[in-house]
Amino acid sequence: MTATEGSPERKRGKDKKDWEPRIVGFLCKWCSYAGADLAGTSRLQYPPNIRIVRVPCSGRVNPLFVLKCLVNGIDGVLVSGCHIGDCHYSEGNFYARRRFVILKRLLEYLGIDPRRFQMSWISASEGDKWARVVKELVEEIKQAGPNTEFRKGI
Amino acid sequence: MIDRIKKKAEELLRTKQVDLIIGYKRAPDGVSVAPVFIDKAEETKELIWDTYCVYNLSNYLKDFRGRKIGIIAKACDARSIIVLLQENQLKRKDIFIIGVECSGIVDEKKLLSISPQTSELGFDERCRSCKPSKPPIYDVLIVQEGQRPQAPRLEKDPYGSVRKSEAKSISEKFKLWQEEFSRCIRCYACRQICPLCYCPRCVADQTQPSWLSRAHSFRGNFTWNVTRAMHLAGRCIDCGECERACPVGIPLRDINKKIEKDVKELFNYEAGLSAEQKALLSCFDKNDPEDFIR
Amino acid sequence: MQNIYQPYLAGIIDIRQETPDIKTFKLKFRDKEIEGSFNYRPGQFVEFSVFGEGEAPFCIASSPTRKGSIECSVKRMGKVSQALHELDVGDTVGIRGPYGNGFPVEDLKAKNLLFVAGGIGLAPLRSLINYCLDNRDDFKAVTIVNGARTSRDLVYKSEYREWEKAGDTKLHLTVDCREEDWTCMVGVVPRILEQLKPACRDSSAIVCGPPVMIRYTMPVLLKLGFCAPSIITTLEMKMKCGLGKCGRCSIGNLYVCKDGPVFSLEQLRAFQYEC
Amino acid sequence: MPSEKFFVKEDLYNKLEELSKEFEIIGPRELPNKGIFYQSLKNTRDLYLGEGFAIEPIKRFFLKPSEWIFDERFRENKNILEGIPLPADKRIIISVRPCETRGLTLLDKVFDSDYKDNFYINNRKRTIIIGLACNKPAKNCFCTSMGGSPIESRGMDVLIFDMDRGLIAEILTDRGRELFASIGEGLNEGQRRLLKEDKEKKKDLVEKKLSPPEGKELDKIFESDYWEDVSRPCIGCGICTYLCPTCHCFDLVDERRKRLRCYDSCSFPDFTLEASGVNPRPTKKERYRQRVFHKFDYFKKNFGENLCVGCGRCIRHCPVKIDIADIVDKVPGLKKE
Repeated sequence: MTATEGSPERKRGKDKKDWEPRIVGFLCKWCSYAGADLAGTSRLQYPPNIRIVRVPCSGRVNPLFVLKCLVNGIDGVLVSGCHIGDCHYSEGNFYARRRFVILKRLLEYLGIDPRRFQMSWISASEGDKWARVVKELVEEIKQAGPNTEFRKGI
Repeated sequence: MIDRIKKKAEELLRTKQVDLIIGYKRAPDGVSVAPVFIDKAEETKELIWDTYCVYNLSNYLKDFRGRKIGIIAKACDARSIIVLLQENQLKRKDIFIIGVECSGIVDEKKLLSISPQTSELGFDERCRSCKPSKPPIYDVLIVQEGQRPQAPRLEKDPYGSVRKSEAKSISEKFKLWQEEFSRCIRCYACRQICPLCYCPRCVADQTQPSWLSRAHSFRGNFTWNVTRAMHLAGRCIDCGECERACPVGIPLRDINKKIEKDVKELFNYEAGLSAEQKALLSCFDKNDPEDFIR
Repeated sequence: MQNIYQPYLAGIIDIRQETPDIKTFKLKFRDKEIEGSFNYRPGQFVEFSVFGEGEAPFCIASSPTRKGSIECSVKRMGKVSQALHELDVGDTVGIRGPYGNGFPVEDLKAKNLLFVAGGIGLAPLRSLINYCLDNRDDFKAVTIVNGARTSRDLVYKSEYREWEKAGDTKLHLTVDCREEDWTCMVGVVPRILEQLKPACRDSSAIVCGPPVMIRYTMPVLLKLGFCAPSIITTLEMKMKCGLGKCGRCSIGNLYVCKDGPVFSLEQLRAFQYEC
Repeated sequence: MPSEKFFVKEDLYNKLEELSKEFEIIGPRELPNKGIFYQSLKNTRDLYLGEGFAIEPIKRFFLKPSEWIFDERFRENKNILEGIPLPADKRIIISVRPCETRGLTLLDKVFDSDYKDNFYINNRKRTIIIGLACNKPAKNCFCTSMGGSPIESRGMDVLIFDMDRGLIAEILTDRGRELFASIGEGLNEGQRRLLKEDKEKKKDLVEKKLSPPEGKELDKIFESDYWEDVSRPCIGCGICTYLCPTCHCFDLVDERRKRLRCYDSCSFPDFTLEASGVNPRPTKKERYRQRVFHKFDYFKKNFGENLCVGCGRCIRHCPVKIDIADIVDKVPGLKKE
């Protein structure tokens, strides 16, 4: 997360008008990543605000990944996996679903804007859905504004 | 009651059914209570039982793996033993549970206040939402004699305070927890006192990679407190030890309660009631809620 | 006032792969002035910074008699040493020090010296060995017993010839198990010492190696007639500040970083240190 | 010679209000249901002047929980280290307990000795300390056994006594004199007598006693099973060390291209865990023994004093009621009179 600290976007972030959200997406390699790939090869347009981290399965995503993104100033986090029933490992996304509903509600309880952490199921054939989800996500996070809550202090 | 506890403990040690009894003794200050570890039958007279016995002694079971242990357990303590059994951290045959009926323990934090009047010490908040007075698991049960003052119950809604906080605005909530977490000194007492935090190496101590900031800043404190709570999701049995141990008064039980409520509402799951049920996050249901997923 | 926790910057000018997991780094201070003023004694150590990863102590393996650069040998182990192994020539690291007491060079003068090293334990001894060889007339006979698990784990191989050639200097190499093409000795260091029976008269033994080697070497040396004050070893412990403040390396009331790392067996006995 | 001044609380609040233009005013503040915390006071009337004790000692304003030591940057193709400018703003910490300032005098021996810690020394220099003598020591206080007392003034610039009818300030340094030049009036004969009586009374207020062992006596039982027994209840948290006014062990860590000096605690296993996996203090026994020995043996050998001021915080806040005073007092083989 530190690599982008000094990037031009960060500097722009200080100027509210030009601020563009930075989003990290944890994508399961079997479905969502392939879906995003399809969106690219089909030349679908979607905002460039998302950085993709490819993971073996949405069940691999640890709540710590999400937390570490948020406290380091990432404006939004997306966890995306296969549709229920399509998991390459049969049940990984079932576990992810349980885990992240708890995290999502907890973060909201502690005062983190619920728009900052989202989940989606996107299959390898849903390039259009991927483009749509990213568009919506960027729009929502733009409304939520920059994640500045954790900037103070060391 | 205490005589029966002593007698049982003495018998267990004498007949070598257990190697060690974990119980309560009077602390050097003469009022409060300290944990005691007894391996000689004649030393069992040190044992005591009263409303100052606040500790969840099952935290110490991990220190004595492989030995036969007798442990004095209140209802909440016994529930954490159930979770430990459920997660294969203990062998049932290795522990002998001396269950004690409990009508509530004192609010120990008040002992710290400037001039403690023993009579004024109320029951701990956690006891007000505790359901059973008898442990759900035991080898021998020591029941109360006669009538004892009972901790007043939260009759209507055990999650009333959680609901109240939920209703606040996002920025209000953030401000509240920012203030609370900013006091955190990262002593990890919440982790160390928790009977269910038994990882040999906590993520907070890992350096390769280093998951959370060591700095005593809001950033690190937030990550730590959320991580701790998440690791107890569906496991916490609300013994309240973390909040009691916290030297700076962070309302950790409130966070635990929030998760407990969600888990109950979403999955109809309650931790620490049966050692046979599967751990919440290592099982699933096809119909788990997913309205939050796009 | 100076910030005592801030290191000097130094560049890596050479990296030598000693064994599969040990590299020797040759460093030159970025600042000429510091290079001139950085004086150290054999046996002292520095706090090595790999920025972004952290700091770890490593002993200086080069001799102060060979100026211009310092050398440290690092075994790939923890967070910092792993990061260090990833670095290339030209990269910048931080150096803080020198810290610690170093070997009692003055006391060793006009004595026979027996160096006993195991594995990377040769690193601090190499500093003293080269120091002795560069001031050859100050010392009497030098005997070096150097052991390693296998011949691949022997460090500073390129210098053995130079050591053997020096006057009145003997080098004994040993590996733990028999190997093909290995012509030197076979056996663990304490056993080899028993066979060699080095003379104890007017001698000091300087021992460094893994804890288990030190534990078994001490009784052998005592049996050979070395007295506790003349057996010198250097200790390892987790250190952070190097200044005797951070509190983790204390043994008894002494700090390994400030009062050590070099102790005689007599001192270690005084504070009930088991070795 | 110290001089004394008499004034009422109202005068003090007004004076602090005036001083807050020039100084940062830090003092204890009571947070409902949480306890007492030292904070930077925006409203000087929040200042707590009662009998309670702050949870955290003032150590944190001198030895910060995480001190930012330097930044590492990459500029113009070169690595450079950027030092952190030391803060220069002046501070007053008020209503400080005698044990806490005594703790600072012990920390001085560590951080203001051979290798001088500029961060600590700068914080010491820019801070004026106004103490408050204890009217009612807590039941776990044992300062008198550790060479302190409820009226101990070492390390302070001014020490305030809370008398029934007002406050009497004992001015101890020139800095203090300057500060209190325009407040209150000198003492009359009666007040002087009252102060003397008060001091006499307060000296004996502390009930808890222990006889600290001499270094050699502890040496003898280094290997004793006693340490195993007493450390058994210990849960290995950092409360006792983090809340101690004298514990000063730290760690140096790199985070986000910054180097930080953070509190660390001898009760954590990772404190001494080496990269090789060896841990010289592998169990609670060694770790707890280290704490006791560092306080009552090693420090005494190195600096001539116990590294303990008897504030009782580690006892008061220990989640399992480990009582270091009781443990040291009951060390086996100690001769009792």
